[in-house]
Amino acid sequence: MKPVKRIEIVIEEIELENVIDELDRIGVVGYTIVPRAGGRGERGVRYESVQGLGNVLMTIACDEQQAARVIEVIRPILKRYGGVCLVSDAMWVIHDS
Amino acid sequence: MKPVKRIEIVIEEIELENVIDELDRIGVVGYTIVPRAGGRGERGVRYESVQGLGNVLMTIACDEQQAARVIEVIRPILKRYGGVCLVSDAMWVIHDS
Amino acid sequence: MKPVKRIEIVIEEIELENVIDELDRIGVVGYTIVPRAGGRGERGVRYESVQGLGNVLMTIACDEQQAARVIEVIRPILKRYGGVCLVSDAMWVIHDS
Amino acid sequence: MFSLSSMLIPAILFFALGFFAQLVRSDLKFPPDLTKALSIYLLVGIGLHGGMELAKVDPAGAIGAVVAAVGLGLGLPVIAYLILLLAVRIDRLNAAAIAAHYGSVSAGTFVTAIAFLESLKVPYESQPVIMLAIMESPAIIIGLVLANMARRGNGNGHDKRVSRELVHDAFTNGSVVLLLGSMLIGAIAQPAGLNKILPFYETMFMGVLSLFLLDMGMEASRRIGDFGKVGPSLLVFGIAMPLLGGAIGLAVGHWVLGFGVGGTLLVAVLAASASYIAVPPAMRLAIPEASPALFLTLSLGVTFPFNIVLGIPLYFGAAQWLASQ
Amino acid sequence: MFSLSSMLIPAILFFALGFFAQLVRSDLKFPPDLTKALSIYLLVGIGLHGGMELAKVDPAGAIGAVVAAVGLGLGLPVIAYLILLLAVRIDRLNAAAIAAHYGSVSAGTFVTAIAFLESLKVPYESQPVIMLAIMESPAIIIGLVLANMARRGNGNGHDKRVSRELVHDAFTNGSVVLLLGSMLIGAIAQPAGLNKILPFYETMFMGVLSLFLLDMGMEASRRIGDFGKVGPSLLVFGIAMPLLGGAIGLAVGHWVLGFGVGGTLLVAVLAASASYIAVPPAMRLAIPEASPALFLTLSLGVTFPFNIVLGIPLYFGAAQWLASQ
Amino acid sequence: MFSLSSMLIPAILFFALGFFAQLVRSDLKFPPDLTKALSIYLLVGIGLHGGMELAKVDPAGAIGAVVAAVGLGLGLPVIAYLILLLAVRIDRLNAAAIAAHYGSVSAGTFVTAIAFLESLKVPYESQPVIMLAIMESPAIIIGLVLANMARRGNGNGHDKRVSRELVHDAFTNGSVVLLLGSMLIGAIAQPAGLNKILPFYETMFMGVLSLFLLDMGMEASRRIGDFGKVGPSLLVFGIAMPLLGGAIGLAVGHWVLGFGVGGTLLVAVLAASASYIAVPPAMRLAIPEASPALFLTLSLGVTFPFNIVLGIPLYFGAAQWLASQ
Ligand SMILES: Nc1ncnc2c1ncn2[C@@H]1O[C@H](COP(=O)(O)O)[C@@H](O)[C@H]1O
Ligand SMILES: Nc1ncnc2c1ncn2[C@@H]1O[C@H](COP(=O)(O)O)[C@@H](O)[C@H]1O
Ligand SMILES: Nc1ncnc2c1ncn2[C@@H]1O[C@H](COP(=O)(O)O)[C@@H](O)[C@H]1O
Ligand code: NA
Ligand code: NA
Ligand code: NA
Repeated sequence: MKPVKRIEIVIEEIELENVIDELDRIGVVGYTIVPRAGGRGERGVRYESVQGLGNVLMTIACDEQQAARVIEVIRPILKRYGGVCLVSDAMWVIHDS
Repeated sequence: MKPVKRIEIVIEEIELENVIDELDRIGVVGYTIVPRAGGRGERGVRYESVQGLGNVLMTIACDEQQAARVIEVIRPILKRYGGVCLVSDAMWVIHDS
Repeated sequence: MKPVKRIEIVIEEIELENVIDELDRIGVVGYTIVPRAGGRGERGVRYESVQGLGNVLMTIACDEQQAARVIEVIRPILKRYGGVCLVSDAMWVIHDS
Repeated sequence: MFSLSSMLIPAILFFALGFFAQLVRSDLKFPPDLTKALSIYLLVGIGLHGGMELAKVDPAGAIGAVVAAVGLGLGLPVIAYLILLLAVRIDRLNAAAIAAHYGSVSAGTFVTAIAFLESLKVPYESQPVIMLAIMESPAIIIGLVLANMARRGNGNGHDKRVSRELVHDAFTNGSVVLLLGSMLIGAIAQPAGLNKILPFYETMFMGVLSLFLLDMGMEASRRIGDFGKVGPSLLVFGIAMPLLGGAIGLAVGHWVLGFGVGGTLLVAVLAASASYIAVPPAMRLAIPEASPALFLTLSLGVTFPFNIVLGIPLYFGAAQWLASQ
Repeated sequence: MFSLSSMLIPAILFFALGFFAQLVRSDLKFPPDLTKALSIYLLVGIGLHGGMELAKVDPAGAIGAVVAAVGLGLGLPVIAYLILLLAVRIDRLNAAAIAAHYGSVSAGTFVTAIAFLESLKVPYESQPVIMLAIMESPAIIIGLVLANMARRGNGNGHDKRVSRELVHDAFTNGSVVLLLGSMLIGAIAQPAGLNKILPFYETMFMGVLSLFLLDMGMEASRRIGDFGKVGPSLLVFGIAMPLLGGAIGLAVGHWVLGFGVGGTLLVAVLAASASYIAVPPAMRLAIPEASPALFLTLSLGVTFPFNIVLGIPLYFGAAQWLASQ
Repeated sequence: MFSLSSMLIPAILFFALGFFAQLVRSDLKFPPDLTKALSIYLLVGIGLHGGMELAKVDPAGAIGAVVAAVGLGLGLPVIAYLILLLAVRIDRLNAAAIAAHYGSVSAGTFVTAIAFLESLKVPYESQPVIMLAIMESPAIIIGLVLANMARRGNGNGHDKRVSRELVHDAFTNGSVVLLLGSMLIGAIAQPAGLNKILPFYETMFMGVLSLFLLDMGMEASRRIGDFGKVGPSLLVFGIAMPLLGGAIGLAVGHWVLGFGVGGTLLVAVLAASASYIAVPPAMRLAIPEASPALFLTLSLGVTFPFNIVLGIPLYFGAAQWLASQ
């Protein structure tokens, strides 16, 4: 097991492509996506509907350095479009050890 | 970044409206919902099916005081209908700082 | 509230049955499943599509001893098929106390 | 004439296929949203058809059916409750939850009975569709009342709120709104417009039903795993109760409402069938102490397949016999 | 002849049913994937039908319609923007976002107008379908331009990237691709093959539309909760703008394009309707400062139901009056 | 007579539209559940139709087809495996996984071939449908056997369990159950009942297929991004293998089974097509060392579009030539 940062991001569906491009740019490979999430925040209710303006939940496990870079590229997107980013500690069960 | 409590609740779909009403009552605005979840617990398997008795996953990020109030209103619902509520620590990436 | 381990596993849909069998074997009752997740890792992009090769997100709350056993049975599956397993600390809001 | 071959209608065969697929643990699975889509379609289709037929009928003739539906909806759960308490001897709260399911109806069973009648070219009255729409609601209320009686003394703060919510749900749940709404549309829409939508709702109907029953066969089969939890006496109840309900329905259809063989069969099916769509979530909210494994296994895993495969031909034979007296 | 009974077409009645279901807080809910599936079907159906009709027509005759569509798509949002700034007095960014919605079109409204015409057996020209496909795009570009003008000075690093993305989206979004693609298929596919797929796309069409409108009725009704945020002057805009757009469309259809009553109604509906599928995500990306609660409530909660229930018959009456002059 | 215009059948055009939509990166996307729903419908439709046709035929006549299907299902993956090892020179585990895909079949390609024949009004035998159902299974078993041979020595504890699971899956996977089950229903259900469901399963069939192929066009196009990982020699294999398989299928259809042009084309398509529904998850379970990017890109991104657009007309031309000898 290896200590990692667990980054959890809630963004609008339409920004997902953009976020993945940013992750590519800073060399973050792994992420998990849960599509079709709803929610409520400062900008009101977001529910999955015809408009494709629902939420997507993204989870990224990475080391502390990468986490800092992820936060750096996510922050302006959050600022522009809203959403949430939580960072916590976790242990990653490595396959081989 | 700001330290927050990350509350994660698994409840049945049919109780969701009820829980949101309670959150409104205690002034908690933000939450994220992942619908159509399954699971198993003391009350057996819950799977998404015609009966609308599947699970919903709710995540709330809030400060410690609010967390205490959320737990207080959630507890009787969990007691009555089952489900799970986990609380952990996280850092919230604030948009502007 | 009671301190527990929060285990979060990302596996392919087709391995879910297998994992649940293993949990049964070691006596772990409770879990929550979010179906239809996507993601990317060492083995490339996994997206939900006709092939049923999408991801499933499983969350298990349990005590430390059980967690050790869960990790033990999960590790060979992760090794064989890929996926991620993160372990973190959380407080479980017990219904009655 | 009725013969074994009348069981070889596609509706029943597709149900059997789904049941079999799940039994051999095939990975076949309908997306849950498809199930919901098929249900919506079927309810609108039944409603539209019923509304068009009813528009042709003397409205006074429907009043009897309405009264009979309310009567069955209130009476059947009370009968079921007493049997469960006195004969099966389970606790009051589980008894109340299960009883409510048997007071309500299964639209899937109802439509299969229609497919059965049509394959035999037996005509049927139009009033049972109203009864279908009406019988969803009273059983929920009765379930709530029975539960509150059972619970009296050990009061719970939530109850008032839940009660209000449930009475609301009883009258506004999706099935009721779709059925009544599309009956109304079938009755009042201008015929030129209706004719444009009928190819979708009528010509396709039996095909969509076959797909729906394929899925429900899998759902029913999935419940077999819980037979152990349910226990033998409740399993017997799951077959005895539709037989009793069917008999009451036959009597009401034949003598009280004066229907022919077709209409009498449909009333029998309404009385014999148990809800697995509207009532389960309502009872889960109303009586959280009751076990979904019990009420779902009984309504979906026992009574539903029993009615589809054996009940319908049986009630039909009985309705023929009554008519021939 | 037009009379009140022409409002009793199933399309409108199902819309009303959905609206009502949500109003009484029924738990009826369409799975979001069903909504998407229905939209895809309807767009392909419109496109195929339009393509087949267009193949029969002199291609030169379509050029006028194309030009008119581009003109409306560019002109209407500018008019809406000016009204929003000068009369309603909201901020520039929200004004730009809302204006873009009114320059674009609602395929659901368009198809309901066709259902309306068919129930009255009024013939209609085939060119408006191309206009429907074309009018999706220009409004998005105009919205972007207006927003960039409004924002000039307080530049934002993302803008270039977002602009490129949006121009791309404007021409490749799902609705445009489906409409144009299936129009092309309808025009060039061999007739024997087309005849095999028409039972699905034509015979079922009005039935599927009724289901779609049932769902959209619920979506529209769900927006009522945000009327407070929108405020009275914007709500008035949500009704005044389709009236103005409808009048412009009537003029363009009747005088510029020389269409009959049917075609004129369809052009009026194109001009009067506001997008709630392609434009909202585009404007959310382009103008994150604008509030979705405003533009969605206006297009989906006000203008859409207004057009379905009152606008279509009104524009139709006006088109008849114009034709009779 | 065959001409280029026979490629302008809607099935192929819709496939091309989907391919194009994804190529220009349109945001058009089918909900995954819609794809599943369309697959279920198509499999039941093929099965029912096949079962009804087969019921008319001498059952002995089907035995040859069954034997041929098993032979192709066992032989083709071995041929593919040898080519992959000796000519393409990839590792044994990836070779086994890919080979299994080519032993199995693509129902989508099969149905497109039927649409092709029907648009040309060419009749076809009913036995190939049984072959379609049968050929899903043996290839999975062969894939497993090849992998176990490749892996011999570096044994893995899970293997036995996985093997048992896979043999089970090979015979109970959704496609097999749906096809065989609905063939049986088509064969034994009473005709009056079947006639009620045919408007749904037959009249709609080609329309639903067009929607399915629109979606599969997008799926295929999405795989282009992985062409780089696949590399040129495997890409060549993705076209050479269907040509070889098609030739074998033509020979089997024409000489062994004595089919006419239509039936021979269908056997060729069975042999030429590669599975992208049942086999991928089975191979993922069986051979986790193999890369899904390879087998999915080949079957879905190369062979499937090749067959749809070029293969079918080519095999058809060859079948005509054989028949004219
Ligand atoms: N406090 C919170 N806890 C959990 N999720 C939140 C919270 N605040 C916002 N969200 C999620 O982030 C989305 C956008 O938030 P906002 O930009 O604040 O409107 C919401 O739709 C929620 O899904
Ligand atoms: N130990 C656990 N870990 C994760 N989820 C659980 C656990 N126990 C229960 N759940 C979830 O909570 C739901 C209700 O649990 P219960 O009330 O114990 O039947 C289950 O369906 C699961 O989704
Ligand atoms: N660093 C990561 N963070 C979050 N999820 C990951 C990560 N790496 C892999 N995953 C998830 O695990 C799945 C399988 O990963 P892999 O076996 O590395 O291809 C991926 O499809 C992702 O959903
Ligand atoms: Na009943
Ligand atoms: Na407009
Ligand atoms: Na093959």
